[in-house]
Amino acid sequence: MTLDALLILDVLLAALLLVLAIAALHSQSLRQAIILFIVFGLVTALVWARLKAPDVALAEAAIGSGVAGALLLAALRDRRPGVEAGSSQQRPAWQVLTVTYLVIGLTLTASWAFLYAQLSADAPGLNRLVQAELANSGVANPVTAVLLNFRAYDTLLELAVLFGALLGVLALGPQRPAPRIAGPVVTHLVAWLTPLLIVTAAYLLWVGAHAPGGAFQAGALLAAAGIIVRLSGNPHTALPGGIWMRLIAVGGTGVFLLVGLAAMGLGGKLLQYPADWAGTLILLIEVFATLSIAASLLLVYLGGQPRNWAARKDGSHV
Amino acid sequence: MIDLLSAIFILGGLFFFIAGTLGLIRLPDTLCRLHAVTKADNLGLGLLVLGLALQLGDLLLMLKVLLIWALVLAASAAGSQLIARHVLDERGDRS
Amino acid sequence: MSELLSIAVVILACNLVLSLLAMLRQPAASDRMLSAQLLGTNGVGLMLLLALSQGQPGLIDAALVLALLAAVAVIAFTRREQDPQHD
Amino acid sequence: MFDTSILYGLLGIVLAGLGLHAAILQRDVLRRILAINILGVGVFLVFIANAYKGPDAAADAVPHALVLTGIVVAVAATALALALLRALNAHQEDADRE
Repeated sequence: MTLDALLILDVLLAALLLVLAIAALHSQSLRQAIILFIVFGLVTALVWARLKAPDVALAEAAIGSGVAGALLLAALRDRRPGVEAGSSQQRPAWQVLTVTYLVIGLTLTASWAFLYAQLSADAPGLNRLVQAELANSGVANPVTAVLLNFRAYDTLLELAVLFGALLGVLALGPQRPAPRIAGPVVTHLVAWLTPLLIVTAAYLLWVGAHAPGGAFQAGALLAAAGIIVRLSGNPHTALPGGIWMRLIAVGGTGVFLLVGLAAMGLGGKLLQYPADWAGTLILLIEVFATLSIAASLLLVYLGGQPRNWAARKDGSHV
Repeated sequence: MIDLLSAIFILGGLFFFIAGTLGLIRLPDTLCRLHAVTKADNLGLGLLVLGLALQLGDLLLMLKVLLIWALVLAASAAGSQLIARHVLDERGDRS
Repeated sequence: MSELLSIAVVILACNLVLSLLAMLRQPAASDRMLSAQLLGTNGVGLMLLLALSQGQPGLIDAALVLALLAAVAVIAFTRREQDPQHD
Repeated sequence: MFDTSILYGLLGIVLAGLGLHAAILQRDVLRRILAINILGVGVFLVFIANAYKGPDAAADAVPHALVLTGIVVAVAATALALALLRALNAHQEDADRE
């Protein structure tokens, strides 16, 4: 692409993001604020694509605008009718405001300057290290290599954070009431969209080893499949029984940790895989992480414990 | 030859995209806009996809791109039906 | 060809801005959903154009995901309108 | 491309500022959650803008991986916040009834 065209594109995308953010934050109706936020996610995905971050663009398209949008719309639905809060603002003391702005401005500017110095072409950036070690990582996609091999600690803890959020949501009580059974249009749309989502999730999981994709994107798509089945209100669908769902949800963190400990037992450090096995182990971890992310996102979308978890006393269906 | 064909398709696609947006701005009524916008947009994306598919040179990628168009078509058909019903519901409440 | 793709990217981005302005002018919720749908289609087109013009085939997958999630969003938008059934 | 990094980096800082502004000043909790999400996108933008190395070079993979992690953590936090909000609303409804 020519440079002029790129520059115009950059300015247009930046303007879009800015206008959408302001409109979403200050829209009078909350429903419209959420619609604007979902469009904001779409434009963000385009910005990631423009900045050559296809992995992030995929994740943003699936999680940022998709699952987060569905979550927010569900939260909007269970508000009390009549409580439509406009965009009203508080007026705190100006000292508080000044200090807050100074802190955020300084922090962000400093971190940006730091990153800029670190990552600019002359500095011995981390990217060279990644490229040099990529052949030993077991995968060919550098982002997957960083996530599941070089910085596997981060990803393990990230799964633990997701799991912690899930525990928090489950502790808050039963799930939201189910939506009413949908009409024929939605039912048919869901009927062919669900298998397509599942197939695409499997494809992204597999392709993540050498091209953009991976466990997060795949997990988010699987969760989206669950969410639309839930939204269709079909009474013949249900989640796996309580114990299986729990096992799936904990599986991502669990298998990751077991593999890490096994690597330790074989003489390495925690999460230091043997080089020959790295590809297989990463795929194993990713499969369980995908299922676990999907289960967790779906459970937090339900907003609490599924109904069939409570019906345990009679021992009928656990 | 293929370049020329794909250029024609891409430019045609852009034309319909712009037509759709103009429709969104100019037409007076939600149902009119729905009628015009969804048709123009899907045609625009279809032509764009055809033009781009000719440039890909890989059968699997071509099929994937065509699948994207089919998906958008089906989703927007269902979506416009749902939006139209929503509009009619709103009108029914008011009258 | 790359010239044409660059021009197409810029035109489609302009179209995106115009649709957004049209969307912000319309207050009704159904109009906003319609505009969001238009913006989604536009976004899929732009993503595909970026995939070719930047030579990143991975972005085709991103366009596929956007198309799938646009359908999910349509369901999520419209299902919200009905009252929840208390069970 | 340095201009591009600077443009998007500044945009990220502005978005984070806008998000923080709304997160502090809005009354409605759901709007605050929305604002914190926009703040997060601003921070991600700073990272990705710095990873960008021009139209012809591959971008740096490490910030991409960090942002991917960040997106998942952000959605987990959003979900927990929304569940807390629902519990809060139910609590207030009970309080109103008495």
